[in-house]
This record gives sequence, structure tokens and C-alpha cells, in this order.
Amino acid sequence: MTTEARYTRADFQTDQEVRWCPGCGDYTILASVQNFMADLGVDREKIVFVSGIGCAARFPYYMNTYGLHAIHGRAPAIASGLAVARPELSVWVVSGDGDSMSIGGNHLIHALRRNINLKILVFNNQIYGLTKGQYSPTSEMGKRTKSSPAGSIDFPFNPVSLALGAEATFVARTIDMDRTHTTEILKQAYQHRGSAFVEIYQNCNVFNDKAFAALTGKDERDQNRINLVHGEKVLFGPDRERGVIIDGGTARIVDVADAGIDAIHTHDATAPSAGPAYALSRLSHGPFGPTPVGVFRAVDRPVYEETLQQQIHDAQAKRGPGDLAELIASAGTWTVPDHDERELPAHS
Amino acid sequence: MTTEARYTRADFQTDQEVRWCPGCGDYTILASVQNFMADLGVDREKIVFVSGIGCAARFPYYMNTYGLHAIHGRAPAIASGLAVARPELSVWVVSGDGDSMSIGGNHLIHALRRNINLKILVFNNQIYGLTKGQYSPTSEMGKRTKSSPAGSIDFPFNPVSLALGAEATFVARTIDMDRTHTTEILKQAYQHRGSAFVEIYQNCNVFNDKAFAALTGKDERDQNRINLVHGEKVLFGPDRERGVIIDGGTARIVDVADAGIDAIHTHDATAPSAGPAYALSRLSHGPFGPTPVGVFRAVDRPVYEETLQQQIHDAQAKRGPGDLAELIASAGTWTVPDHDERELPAHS
Amino acid sequence: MSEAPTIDNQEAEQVHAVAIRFAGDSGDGMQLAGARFTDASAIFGNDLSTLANFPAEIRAPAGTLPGVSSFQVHIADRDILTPGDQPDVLVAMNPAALKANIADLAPAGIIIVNTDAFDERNLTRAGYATSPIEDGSLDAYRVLKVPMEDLTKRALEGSGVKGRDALRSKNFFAVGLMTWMFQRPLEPTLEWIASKFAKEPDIKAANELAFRAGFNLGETTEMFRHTYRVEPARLPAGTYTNVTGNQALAWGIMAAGQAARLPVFYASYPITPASDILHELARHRNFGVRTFQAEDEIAAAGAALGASFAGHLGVTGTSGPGLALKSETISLALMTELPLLIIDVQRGGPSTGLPTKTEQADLLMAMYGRHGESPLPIVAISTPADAFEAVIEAARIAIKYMTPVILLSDGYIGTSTEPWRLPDLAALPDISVPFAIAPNGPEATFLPYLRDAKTQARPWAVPGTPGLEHRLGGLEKDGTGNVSYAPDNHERMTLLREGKVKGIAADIPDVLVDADEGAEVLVLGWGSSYGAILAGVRRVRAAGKKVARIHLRHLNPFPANLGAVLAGYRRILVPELNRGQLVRMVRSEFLVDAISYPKVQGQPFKAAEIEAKLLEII
Amino acid sequence: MSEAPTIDNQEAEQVHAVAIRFAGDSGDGMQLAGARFTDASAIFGNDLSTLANFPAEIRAPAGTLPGVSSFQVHIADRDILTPGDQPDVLVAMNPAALKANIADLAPAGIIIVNTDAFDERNLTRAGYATSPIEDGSLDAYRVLKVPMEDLTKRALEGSGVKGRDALRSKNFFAVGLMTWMFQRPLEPTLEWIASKFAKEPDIKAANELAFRAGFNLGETTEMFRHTYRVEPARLPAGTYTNVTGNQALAWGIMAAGQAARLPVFYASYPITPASDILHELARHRNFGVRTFQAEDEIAAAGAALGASFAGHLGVTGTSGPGLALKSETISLALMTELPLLIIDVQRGGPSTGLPTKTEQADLLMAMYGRHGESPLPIVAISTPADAFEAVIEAARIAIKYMTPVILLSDGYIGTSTEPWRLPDLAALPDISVPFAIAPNGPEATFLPYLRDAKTQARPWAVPGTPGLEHRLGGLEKDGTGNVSYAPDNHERMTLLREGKVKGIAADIPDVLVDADEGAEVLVLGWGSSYGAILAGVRRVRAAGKKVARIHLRHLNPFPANLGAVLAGYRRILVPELNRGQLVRMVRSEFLVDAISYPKVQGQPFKAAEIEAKLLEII
Ligand SMILES: Cc1ncc(C[n+]2csc(CCOP(=O)(O)OP(=O)(O)O)c2C)c(N)n1
Ligand SMILES: Cc1ncc(C[n+]2csc(CCOP(=O)(O)OP(=O)(O)O)c2C)c(N)n1
Ligand code: SF4
Ligand code: SF4
Ligand SMILES: [Mg+2]
Ligand SMILES: [Mg+2]
Repeated sequence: MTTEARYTRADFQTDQEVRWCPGCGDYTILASVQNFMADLGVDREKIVFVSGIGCAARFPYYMNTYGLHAIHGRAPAIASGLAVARPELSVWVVSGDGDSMSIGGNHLIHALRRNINLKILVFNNQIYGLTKGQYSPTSEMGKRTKSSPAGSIDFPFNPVSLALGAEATFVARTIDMDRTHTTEILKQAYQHRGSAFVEIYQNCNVFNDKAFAALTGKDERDQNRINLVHGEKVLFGPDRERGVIIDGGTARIVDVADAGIDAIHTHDATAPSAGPAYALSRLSHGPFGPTPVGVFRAVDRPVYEETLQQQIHDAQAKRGPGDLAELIASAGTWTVPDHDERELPAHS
Repeated sequence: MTTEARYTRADFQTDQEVRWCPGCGDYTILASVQNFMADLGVDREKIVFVSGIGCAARFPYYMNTYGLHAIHGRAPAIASGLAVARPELSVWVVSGDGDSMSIGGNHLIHALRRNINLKILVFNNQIYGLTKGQYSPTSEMGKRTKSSPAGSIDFPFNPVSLALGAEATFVARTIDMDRTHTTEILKQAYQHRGSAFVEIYQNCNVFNDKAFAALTGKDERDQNRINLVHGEKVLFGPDRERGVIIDGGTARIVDVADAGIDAIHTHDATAPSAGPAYALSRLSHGPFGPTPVGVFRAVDRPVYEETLQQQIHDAQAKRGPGDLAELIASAGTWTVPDHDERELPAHS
Repeated sequence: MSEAPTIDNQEAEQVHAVAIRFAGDSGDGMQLAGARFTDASAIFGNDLSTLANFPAEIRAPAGTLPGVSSFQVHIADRDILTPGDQPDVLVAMNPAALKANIADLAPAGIIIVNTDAFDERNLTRAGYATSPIEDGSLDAYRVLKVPMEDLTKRALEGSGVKGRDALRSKNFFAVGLMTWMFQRPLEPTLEWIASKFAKEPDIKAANELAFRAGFNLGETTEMFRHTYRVEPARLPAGTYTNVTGNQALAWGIMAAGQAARLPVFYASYPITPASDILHELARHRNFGVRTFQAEDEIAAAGAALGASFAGHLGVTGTSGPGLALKSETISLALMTELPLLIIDVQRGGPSTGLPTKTEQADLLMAMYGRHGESPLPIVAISTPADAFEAVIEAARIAIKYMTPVILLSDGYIGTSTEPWRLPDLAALPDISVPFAIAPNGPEATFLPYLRDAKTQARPWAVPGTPGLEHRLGGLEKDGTGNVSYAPDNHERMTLLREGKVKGIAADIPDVLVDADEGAEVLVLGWGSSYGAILAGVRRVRAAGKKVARIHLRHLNPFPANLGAVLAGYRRILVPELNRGQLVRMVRSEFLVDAISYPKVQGQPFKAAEIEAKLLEII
Repeated sequence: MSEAPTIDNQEAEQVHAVAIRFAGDSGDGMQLAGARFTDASAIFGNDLSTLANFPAEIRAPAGTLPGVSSFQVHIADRDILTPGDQPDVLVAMNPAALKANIADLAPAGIIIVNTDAFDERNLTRAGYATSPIEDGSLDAYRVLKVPMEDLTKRALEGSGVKGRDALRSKNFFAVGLMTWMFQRPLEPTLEWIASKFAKEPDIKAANELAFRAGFNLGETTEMFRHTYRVEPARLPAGTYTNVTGNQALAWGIMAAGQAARLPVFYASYPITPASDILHELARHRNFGVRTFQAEDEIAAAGAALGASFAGHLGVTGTSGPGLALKSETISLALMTELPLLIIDVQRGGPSTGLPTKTEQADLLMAMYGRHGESPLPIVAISTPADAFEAVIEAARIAIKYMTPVILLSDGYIGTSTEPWRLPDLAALPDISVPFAIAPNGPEATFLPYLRDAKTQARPWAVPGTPGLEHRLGGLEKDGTGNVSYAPDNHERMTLLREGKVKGIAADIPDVLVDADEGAEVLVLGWGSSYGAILAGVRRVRAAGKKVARIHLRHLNPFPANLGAVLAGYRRILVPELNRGQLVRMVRSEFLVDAISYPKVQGQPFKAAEIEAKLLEII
């Protein structure tokens, strides 16, 4: 990351009027990302934002970088092609919970397992915003929406668990309202080599207002927000009086006074096993109670496009850069000598 | 499950010639399933096998039940409609690793989270058999195949982890060759209310022979096979001298002599948290070393179609069975009195 | 006021038809206002037609052009066919609403503006340098200036509802005003308010007060001394309701289930403008309707197909991008010969295109958008109310012929409304087909591809039926249902599938030609252009010209007599909201030099366009 | 032996052409045998054409009919066009192979049977009650009985290779026998064995021994005293190789990358019969080719599109079911106006259909299989070798016009072979188009939809280019690239997209008519029926009739002169391996009463079929 302040937020704004509903959490995330990009100082032209369809997916129009507002659910696939073709670019995917985990679920999990260098930001508002309020794969059971007037009967995904089940090398969660935290997570995602999955709790004030009140409400957030910090004990509560232990694979919340500080889990995002991260992800399924935010997991694994580049490099080192004429002839040839050529019809 | 021996295996065989390659693990699984069905004694006509495309997916043709050999990857979606429409049927999905986790990955994870009463058998041979030997999403890194002559650079899924990340309520693994174990797992899957995900390691002797040698080879299996038994300590090895502990979310293999038997993890498939099951799934990614087989997880959660049925029931109890005429009139009507009607063109 | 009224006496002036457009910011409740006015007009007895125009998919900031929402209602004392080419009256709640809609207003039309919204900020947002209501730019219109916000607030004084909340009632103020101006009864609106807000007495009171204040303003102010009267239409006697196409479609699906004696299974993935079908059906669990919100369109088609295999009426609804995704699964339905109803509420394309706008550009995809030879029947809906019957017809074909059927609707049909004489449900056709329950082959075997001699349909044997266990699949099979790669068999099966669909021509009505004696020009239409074409044709006739008209419900196969009918005309005009799709089918099929009249603007045809085009070629 | 040779002298008899089919169980190595014989013939200098016939997707148990695999090679002393309608010689390694292929054999043809396989078990498996080689049922043919297994085993005695392993070499025994019978040189096969099995000396020795044993049996046995000689063909001078269509296509993609000066990015999901393109390209990392095995076809199209946006030559290959799945993404490519090359190696449909068989039934899906108005160019391949040039042409159009292009191949082209005169790579056309590198709008802005005046293409500005940051997307946009829902704009953009594709007609060659003076009947073909049509036409001409012939490479847009050309003929015959798809396009476009000659049997046309049909209508 360069440090010179080449850019300001304005450099990343476009002339397009931002058209989210007033009060939408997407505005806050946009501001965080634009500021982050300005601070990051990466050449603007090397940055590409790819999105699917949804309110969140409007994002590229508002970023003065290269951008592609694609089709519903397919952003990870398209971005994969982009990143594999041009590893030197910084490729970001912006997606909603429906875009990434409903129609786009397959592309998401495959991009994660391949560890392609994509930064995948999922604005999870637990609703379909753009199509005006149907439940999404992250909506809680029983939720009444236009398409579930009797209450949703679909058990929701836990995006962090899903990503961990799909072999993601970097998994984090943050909240639209907390711009400092969002920025920190963006920075770590950027620095990670490979796919980074970032779930951002995002308030849709029109169709699912206050879904994240447990983490943003004045009264609740102190009780519920569990900050995961690499290398530190997992403590939370107004006086850090509560903590998380992981016991036989199950994470549980305890009073530090009862359990003793030594028993409290020390968070290691780089642990080779994804087990602890997964255990932490099970603490809440919602979030309707104590919920961890921060980087769950950040481990090294070969990056798809780098390995591909290496294969190209190795093949060239071994076989040279390739001669097409030679290749075509390689299956065996024969020569017809010059003679009184008949006119043969060309293969049209 | 009824106990009367109404059926024999032959009752579940069809007149279609079985057309897998001689020696293919699919034969063994077919035999196990046919025998299991005969013992189960469920009315044959209430059983439906749905598959996608692949060698494995040929399965329905060989089962004398109702069957649908559908299209690549879509079996879980089609089976979902079938099961939700007719909860009294016993619906089985048969799929390969490519069918279920490559093109069909999204339908798989959504069927699992919804907990639809499907028994999903994935014949994992870590290769695309039907299309003659490309690597699959479960093939190991570096694998050389027709489509990866320089070695695969895709990090594979761990199917058990993936299912657990997708909120599956029942997750198990077994091996084609071990018919007793397969039968036991089928029985438990059948008894489970909701989606059951069963990974069956299946040898493709043509394109990926001996992929599971670590678990089937005479010399290796004793060293590597970890049988998960609900309520029992996780011990393995020729003399059960090795065991698994789960420590801060990470499962590890230890010598019982070193760790002490008390430290060894006692397997609880019904644990409310999926954490321990996930931790166990991380023990091997392949399987190229000690690998657990058995039921990782089996927990209760409302079954999608039962809840839907309940909603119908509740709505009828509250609002009656529904009168269409009343419904149509409910938005407000007005009456045009009889008069000297002009001829109006009908809306064609 | 298609003939614009002269506004010069104090008496209620009688007009035959008038089109009013309510326009405002998305937050101003214009859809609701329009719907209330529409209902009152319906109950009063007018014929009517409406058109809603929503902002595109993103909620734009208040006061901006992209945020404008409008609702147009055409009321008349005779049967009408379109929401009106040009509104006669425009209610503009803010500058953006005025700017976005003024171009459509009829010459010398009436504009009622909410002057309170014409402040500096809103003018700038709408891109006005000076206020159009002050700078003389609206001189060609009759502008009535009403400080609606102020008046609403004052009306609500003492009601307990204040400030921003009070302002929310201003749409009812506007409805009240229009109610006076067009001499509508007050009761329907008051009753609606009373029942809708029964549990929120404050809001109920506020809306009532605003509504009455609007009405009273009309009654008491000089400015509104002119009122208009549109007599009840002489519609066929009966009980009517006002429906959108999506609503009629949802109810039609439920009716089809009853007529077929099958449970309904509707699987869908939300997409504009088809989502409302899902929403409507999801409300009716008590009817036993199963809705399944799938993870994507492929899964939706798959689940519906699974339900069809299970013996349900499997239905899946979507719009263009979703239909593209469903292609492969539809092809499986075709190969397994299972009934599957696919609804496409078409919108502007290609790609994401114009999600909230209408178009008829998916016809050729419906016809040919599958690999291999995969013919299937196509049925099209003509008007909102027509959706009810059309879907029953589509279901009839699907079940009787064991085939997927594509039913084409569009955004205009889906979201606009018309009065609908309540159907006689007792008289619904019986479209049921008995499931197979007994073996049909030698030695008590079941041959799933043994065909009905007449329909060529194979039997529908559902899981749970003892003795009929069988396997279906997407590979080519022979007559017994077993997989076969034999060359001759493939040709035979291909011809059978083709012939089965072609044969349906014998089971659908011949086209009716609405023809003037001696007409040489024929207009051939399909789908939602029904109203505009008929209205255009009427005008042409009124101008003394002869013309013939056909409107197709069945697009594949064509009605048996279509070719012969077409051969009888010198010129055939095919207006379509696409670049000429039906015209291609007709030209290729009948080798007639039919002329395409294409329009791709995301907007329905206007009667005037059809009229003009016809006058040009007759 | 199109004119079947009389077998009555001991000298090598000269024939002009002969078609030989090697048939056996999938495990018998018949593809390899055929390929060896083919190569030897190629090196000898014959013109040739081959056709492989694999068992359908599942490996059937040994000895059964579904397990039969065959390879037909047609060799000639003149240019030939098809693998032969009927083989003159059938090598049958077991009863199933005999049974599955006997119906195709030419009257009085030669059958060479491996008698060792005609035991009870194999006869039963093949469904023979009695042995056809004993019961007289083959009396109409000349049957040569050879105990190939026994002879192979004996030949290998002492070689170290024994038992079942020894039997594996029996295909080389068969090749040896044929090599003698048709007087082929031994060296090519011996060299191939030597290099292929260099690391497995035992196998090398075994195959050599078996091969020689087969040859020697011919030389020494009475039974084979008749040999045939097919002189080298007088092909145009040059160096030749023998290619399958999939191979030539893969190499053509690499050549297109070079000609366009773009890196190649090929994304695909395996599917028969297209997978071999992926396999071939994956082998060439050293050329910088990137292959991406995607999770499904949608992702493959998406990744290729992403690569196109990035400035690569984005290519995605598939077969019918996969093309159906890619529709929505292709529509996005069309809307964003990015070059994307989509290859469809067509197979029998609908649904999973006949995965290993050929068909041309995806043309209308390529043309219309997308929602909304979404025209794109379509190019078709005619022969295996032609794939090389066709794909370069398709890439040229995609890049120059910034559009997705569909390239149609089929299973027959993909898997059959023909000799190909090595292209002069130095003479490849330069199809490169410079990327945009500088602003093109006012005030140094970049307008991504500002079009080239001539081609109507928008500029291709790739990420990484400073100052040209821009956003593309699937919503309708105006000329500046900003989203627009304005009615007029949508019509304008729709017409622009349509016009751009139509305009390509000016940039492709006029159709060449291969016409006899005064011919009144024209055959219009496309794709892989090239060879059969031309051969059929030659026969008709040989019979003294006049006929004209057009073979289309460009199916959308049509060449500019096509309409005028067609107008010049009394009858137009359109043979297609479908139920009449091109014919529908032509009828609708030109209103000519073209006649469809459809065939849907999963098999290519035979020259005789074309001949017969032409003779019927001339
Ligand atoms: C193929 C396809 N199917 C459906 C849609 C309709 N659609 C657009 S966005 C969306 C879901 C949006 O939800 P989410 O991804 O959570 O984004 P949000 O709007 O909440 O930010 C849907 C169903 C579409 N555009 N394309
Ligand atoms: C839409 C579509 N894409 C691709 C294919 C080709 N295809 C058939 S089966 C298969 C993969 C089979 O692998 P797997 O699911 O692991 O099954 P196996 O054959 O190994 O049992 C593929 C790619 C297809 N039939 N349909
Ligand atoms: S609908 Fe919800 S998510 Fe979409 S812009 Fe509005 S507030 Fe934001
Ligand atoms: S290819 Fe492999 S998986 Fe398929 S039938 Fe043969 S051995 Fe079994
Ligand atoms: Mg959302
Ligand atoms: Mg497999």
C-alpha cells in the first residue's frame, strides 16, 4: 500500500447521482470505501468494481474506477475471469445477500475455494431491497415479507459459516455504521493475498429497518458486539466482563468472573485449522444477540492466478514460448509434392 | 421403518442393463441401496430417485421405484419441488461430486439449509467420470487430468465442511466398499427428519483409481479410518491406540497413551453446535490420511415441507379452505345493472 | 375529454372520457391516490383502464426526476381499451413530477399543481432554472395552483397528526379535489380509508380530513367552479372488480388448479414485474396453494417441474432474464413430457434492460430459445382481466398434452388495471385429466411413453401409484421410455414431439376476424397491444375506412385457419412492442409479405399510433 | 470402392476410394486402430475423411451393443468430402460390433471378423441366437474369418507379454491386416508405436509383433490374396496434417489470439462433444493460453466476459445445454458491447438428448435464444479443417464490432478428421483493434459508448488505462454510457445494436455460387453438411443434371447478396440436420419458398441422400 495522499475521496466519486433511499446504510459503506480507496493510494485505473444486481450492486456506478454492473448473482464469476486474466488489477466485488448467496451462491463458494484475488463485499441487509422486500437467504425464520406473509420457513445461511465451509482464506464481518471498523477490515481484506469475504451488516431502512439493532442500537450494542482481534482474548460487554470460550469445538459465552480469564479463547485468525473461526461464527445466527465482528480467519494459501501464472512461466521455461506452426505440425505431417494441381473447391 | 420382509433386492432391480464400467464402485453402492430398500420395506411406489447427469446419476434407471434422470446439477431443486408437493414420498437424490458441488452447488446448499426431507447421496469419486476424466471440485490440488495437464490449481471442497457451512442438519460420510457401514448410514439418513447429506467415497477405477486407497487399501485402512460413533470416544488405529481431541475448535490426532483417554473427544452427533462436527471434518481434506467416516451431525430442526403444511393447516383453520369467488370479490366490486346491453367486443 | 372540454360554465359539463394522471415523488403516495380515484370511478360505473409508472429499480432521492411515480386512469361512459394516449389532466405534486410528465399532456390540458413543492430546492432538483408555474412556460395549459401541503396541514390542525406526518395525507387531499372535479361519489374512498386504517385511528382521521378538505376546496373555490361529469358506462350487466394483470393471473392459476383438480405449486424467484404473482399466491395458504421462493430461476423451474412430476399443477413465473435461465429446465420438461406452466411477464431487454418498462420482445425466445428441436405451445395474454382465462387455457394445454407451455404476459398487463366482470366460477371448464392408475403394457408393465391416440400425450403416472413405477429422463428414449440412441428412433421421437404440439391447432378456436366488409388491410396483433390496436381500429373506422383485425391468443401452434385468413388480405400490419418477432414467424410460416410495425420504447402502443399507421397504409 | 471392387485377381486391384470401418468393443482400441490406419494413409498421400462413433456416455459392459465403438475412414485418390455413406469393409472384433454395424455395410461388402470373439457368451450379449458367421446370414457379403486373438497371442509368445495383456494388442493385429490388404506403408505405424511406447518396451514390442503378424497373415494366407491399391490423391501441394474439428478449433483460437495480438482466455465447463477444445488448450500454458474450468457454463461465460473486459480474447465453448445456460450472460455481453466468442459444438437435443451424436438444431437458439432484442453475429464451421479459419473470422468480428459472436460447430465436425494443408501462419490476417488509450469526450472525459462512425463499435478501454475509468452495465444506457430509461433512447439504442450487427454484412464476402450454367435448383447449406452436399451435388452433376450450390459461413447477418442470389432460382433446397431452421430464417427474410430437407437422426447426411433428394426435385 502506498502512503502518499495522492487522492481524496472526491477522486473516487462519479458524476452519477447516488440513488439509494435516503437513510440507506449503503451510503455509509460507499463513503467508507471511497475514503479507504483514497488513503490506499492504489492507482485508480487499476481498480475494478464488479457487481451483480440489487441495491448494493449499484455500487460501481458511484466509484470513479473501472466498473461493471453485471447480472444477478454472476459477479464473482465475471470478476474471476478479470482477476485471472489480469492479476495486477485490484478487483472488488460488491454484492447483496440475495445476489451473493441466493442466485449467486455457487459462484461465491467456488471463487472462495479457488482463492482468486477478489475482495468480495457482501452488503447483508437480510432482505431483497431492489425488488421491494422479499425475504432473502439470510432472513430469519418466521420473517413476514411480501413473499412470506405467513412467515419465512427457510432456515437462513450464516454467511461467515458458509464462507468457512467453502474453504475461504479470509473471512470477516463488519457493520455499515462503524466506519472505522469497516475501514480497518477493508484494509486487511486488501492486504490479504487471495479471496477475501467481507460480510457487512447493512441497514435497509425501507424494508428491514433496524435488523442490526442488536449491534448498532445505543442500548444493545455494548452488550452484543464481540470484537474479534487477532492475538487477543475474546472479551466483550460494557466492562469486558464477558468472554468466549471454545470447548470441544463449541464456542460459548461465559462470565469472565466465573470462567477465569485463562479459559477465555485467544483469537488467532491465522490458525491453520478453520475450526475455531467456524466455532466463533456459530455464536449468533442473526444477529439477535452477542455477535462477533472482525476478521474471523486470514490464512495463506496459493492464489489461483499466481499459480496459473507460475504454470505459464514454468511451461515457457521448459518448452519455450510456443510456436504455433510447430504445434500444428506436431501430430505428424506429410507432404504432397508440387504437381499439376487440379482445382479443388476450397472449403468455403 | 417396517420390519416385515416384503421385498427382496430383486424387487428393486429394473430390466435395464447396468452400464457402469466393470469394477466401478457404483455397482457396490447400487447393491447396498437395493438391499437397504428391500429391508426398509417402504412401499416401493412411494420412493422416488432423482438424479442429475453423470455416471452416478444413472442410478435411477437401475432402481425399480419412481425415478427422474434430470439435468446436470439440478436434482436437489427438482427433488425439492417433489418433496414439498408430496411430503409423504421418500425422495432420494443421487449425484456425483461434479453434479452436486460444481454445477449444482447452489441447489445443494439451499436444499440443506431449508431442511427439505431429501436424502442426498453424493458419490464422490473426485473426478468427472461421465465426461471422461476432468478434475472435479473435490480433486486434490496438483492433480493431472485431461483438463489439468499441468496439475489442478483449484483448491478442493471438503464436502462435509461445505454441508456444515450450509446449515445441514444431517451430515455423514461412508465408503462404497464397506456395505455394512453404507447400509447403517443409509438407515440413519432415512430416519432423519429433513435433509440428509451423505458423502460416499466411490472408486472410479477408470479415471481415478485408488483415490480412496487410504481408507480401503488393506495396508492403510486400519491406520487411517476413523469411525465416528455417536456417544463414543473417537479412537482409531489397529489397536484403537490413536484418538482425536478437539482443542479450542481444532481437532487433532494424538496417541491415546500421551493424551490420556479422558482428553479424547466423545462424539456427539446431536450436539446443538455444528462446531465439533466441523472440527472433525477438518481432520482430512482428501482423504490422504486419517479420515473420519460415519455420522458427523444429526440434529432436529423444523422440516421445510412440514412447516409449510402447518401454515396451510393454520390458514385453513383460521380462514377456512378458501373461496375463490370471495377472494376475487375481496378487493371491492360494483355492479352494473341489467340494461339494454350494447354489443361489446369480448377481450379476445 | 378526448375531446377537450371547454371550461366556461358553472354546471357540470358532460364528457365521454377523461384521462387523469396523478404524478408525484415516489414518497407522495400517487399509486394509492390513483387507485382510490379508480375505485370510486369503478363503483360509480365507468369503464376504465389504468397505467402505473414506477420509478426504475432504485429509490431516487426525493424531488428528483428518477424518483417520479405516476398513475394514470382513463374513465369513460363507454367501453375503453387503453389508459389513454395523453392525459387530459395532470396532477403534479412537485416540480419533478411536472417536468417528467408535461410532455405527455394533451394540448390545452389541465394541470393541478401543488405549489408548496415549487420551492428553490425542488426546482433545482428537477432541473428548472425558473419556476414553470411563474415563468409563463405553461401558458398553453390551464394551470390550477393549489398549496396542497399548507391546506392539508391546516385541515389536520387539531387532529393530533402534525408536521411531516400530516403531509403524508396530501395525496388524499388531491384525491378529494379530483373527486369533486369529476363528480365522483365520496363513499367508496371514505369507506376504504375507514377499513384500511381501522387500527390506526389517527391516520384514518387525518386521511379523511385531507380527503374532505380537498373535496371541499373544489366545492367552495371559484377556481374549481368547472366540474365534469363522466356518466356510467353501459358495461354488460354484472358484478365488476378492478384487477391488475398480475392479480388476475394469480387468481387464474388458482382457478386452473381447481378446474384441473390439482393442487397448485408455484415456484418463483422474485423479479420485476413478475414478483406480484408470487406475493399474491403466497397470501393464500388456506387455498392449499404452495409457493416456493427458490434460490434462482433455474431452481424455480426445477422445483415446479418436480411438483409436476409429483402430480401438482407446477407453475413458474418470471421475466425475460429468468426465462433465459430456465431454458435448459424447460427443455427437460419437454423431453420428459411433463406439464409445466411457465409465465413470462416480459420487460424491456436485452440484459437487465428496462426492468420496470414493458416490451413484447421475448416471443422468439419463447419459441426458439432452447437447444435442439424443442417445440412447445405458447399462449399470450391480451389485457389484465384476460390473464384469468388465458392462464386456464395454458394450463389446459399443458395437462392435456403433457407439455411445458409458455404463457406470455408483460409489464403493462401485469401492472395496469381494468374492470373485470367477475367470472362465473361454477362454469369453469373441467380441464382435469385423470392420472394413470393401471398398467398399460404387456404383462402388467407400465409404458410411460405409450401415447394417447388422439392427443399424442403420454400418461401421467404420479409417484405413489402402485405398479406404475417408472423412470423419466432427459436422454432420448424409445416408445417404451427406455433410453435409445438409435438414429431412426430419434427422428421418430422428434417428429412425435413436434406433431403433438402442432396437433393442438385442432383443439384451439379458429381466429375470429373482426373485419369490415371489403377490408383489404388486416392488423394482426398479440398480447398487450390489444387495447391500443382495437382503439386505433375504431378510430380508423370512425374515419370511414375499412379494416380487419385479428388478435392472437395462441402463438404456437397458430390457429388452424390463420394462413387462409391472412391470404385474404392485401396488406397485413403487425404492430409489436419489439423489432418484429411475430411478423417473422408469420412470414416464414405463410410466406405473406406482412409488414412489421415495431416499437421499442418501453411503453405500450398508443391508439393514435395505430390509427396513424393504418391510415398511412390503407 | 464406392464402386465395389470385384475380388478376383491376385494382383493389387486399383480402386479410387474405399471406406473401412473398424468396429469393436469400447475396450478393443478401435479408435486407435482407425487413427493408425488413417495416418498411414495420409502419409501415403490419400485424401481422406474419418468419422468416429463412440458409445453413448456410459461405458457399457464388454460385449454389449451399447458398448460398441467404431471408427470409419474413407481414403481416396482424389479429393473426397465425407467419411463415406456406407463402409465397403467392416472389421468386426466381436458379435456386438457386427450386429451394430452390418446394416450400414455396402452391398457385397467385405467383413473381417475376429472369430475368437464369437463364442456363446458374446453372441448372447449381442443378442444373436445363432452365430451369424456360421448360420449363413452373411451370405450376401464376403466374410473373412480370422482368429485374431489366438493369432495375436501366438505372435506374442516369448515376448513376455501374456494372457489378457497380450490380447490388448489385437487392434494392432487388425491394423496390420488392413495395412497389407490396402497396401499401406508399414513405417508410419511402426514409428508411431516406437515413439508412443518408448518408455514401455514390453508394450512396444507386443504391439509391433501384433502389427507385423497381422500384416504377415495377409501376405501369407490364401484368404487375403486380394489386395487393393488406392493411389495417392492429387491434393494441392503442401504439407498436410490430419485434424479433428475440435483440434483445429483450439489451434484456431490460439491463432486468433496471435492475429488479434491478445492473450487467449478460454473458460469452459466440460461437456461432450466440446470438452476436447478445453483439453487441447489446457496443454499449451507455454503459449500463455489461460484455461479456466469453471463451476458451470454460466460461470464459464461470465469468466470469459470478465477476461474480455480485461482486454483478453475471451472465449467460452460448450454444447447445446450449456449454450442455453449461457444465454443471460451473452445478453450482458451484447448490452455492454464487449467482444466474446461463444462456441457451440452442437449435439442431439433437446435436453440431454443424444450427447455423443451430431445435430444442427441450435441455430435458432443462437439466433433468438435471448430475452429482449438481442441480435448477434453467427458464424458456422463447415469441416474439421475449416474450424481454424472460421474461428479467426468469428474473433475478427467480435473484436472489430465489440459484440458477442456465436460460432457453431457440431459433434461431427468436432470429432471427425480430414487432411489439412498447414496454414501459412505468417499470412494470418491482422485482426487486431487498438484499445482506447485517450479520452474521447469533452473536457478529457471518456465516453464508453461513443461509436466508431464506420463500424458503430464502441471503444474498448481496458482497466489499467489511466483516465478512461468508466462503468459498463446491463441496464439500458444512453450514448454516454449512463443509465437511461428514456423511451426514445431505448429505441435508439436498440436500433444501434441491431444496425451494428446488420452492418457487418458489408464486411463479409458475398456468397459464392457454385452453379452450373442454367441451373434452376439451388442447394443452400451450412455447417457440417458441407461435404455431403458437395458430394451429392457432384453425383447429380455426374448424372448430367444442372444444379447450383451455396454453403453459408455467415448466418447472421447473411451475406449482402444472398437475397438476390436466391431470387434467381426456381427451387431452393435447404438440407439441415434439424427440422428446418435455416429455412425458416431464409423464408422470413426473403419470402422465398425454400424447401426444407430435414434429418434428425444424430447422423450426418449421406451424399446419397442429397443426391436422391436433388434428383427428385430437379
Ligand atoms: C436473473 C434475475 N433474477 C432476478 C432479478 C431480480 N432481482 C434483482 S436484485 C434482486 C435481489 C436483491 O437482493 P440483494 O442481493 O440482497 O440486494 P439488495 O437490493 O438488498 O441490496 C432480485 C431478486 C434479476 N435482476 N435478474
Ligand atoms: C449443462 C451440462 N453441462 C455439462 C454436462 C456434461 N457433464 C455431464 S456429467 C458431468 C460431470 C460428471 O461428474 P460427476 O458429477 O462427478 O459424476 P461422475 O460421472 O463422476 O459419477 C458433466 C460435466 C451436461 N450434461 N450438462
Ligand atoms: S431499498 Fe433498502 S437497501 Fe435498497 S436503497 Fe432503499 S434502504 Fe437501501
Ligand atoms: S467412468 Fe468411473 S465412475 Fe464412471 S462408470 Fe466408469 S468407473 Fe464408474
Ligand atoms: Mg439484500
Ligand atoms: Mg465424479
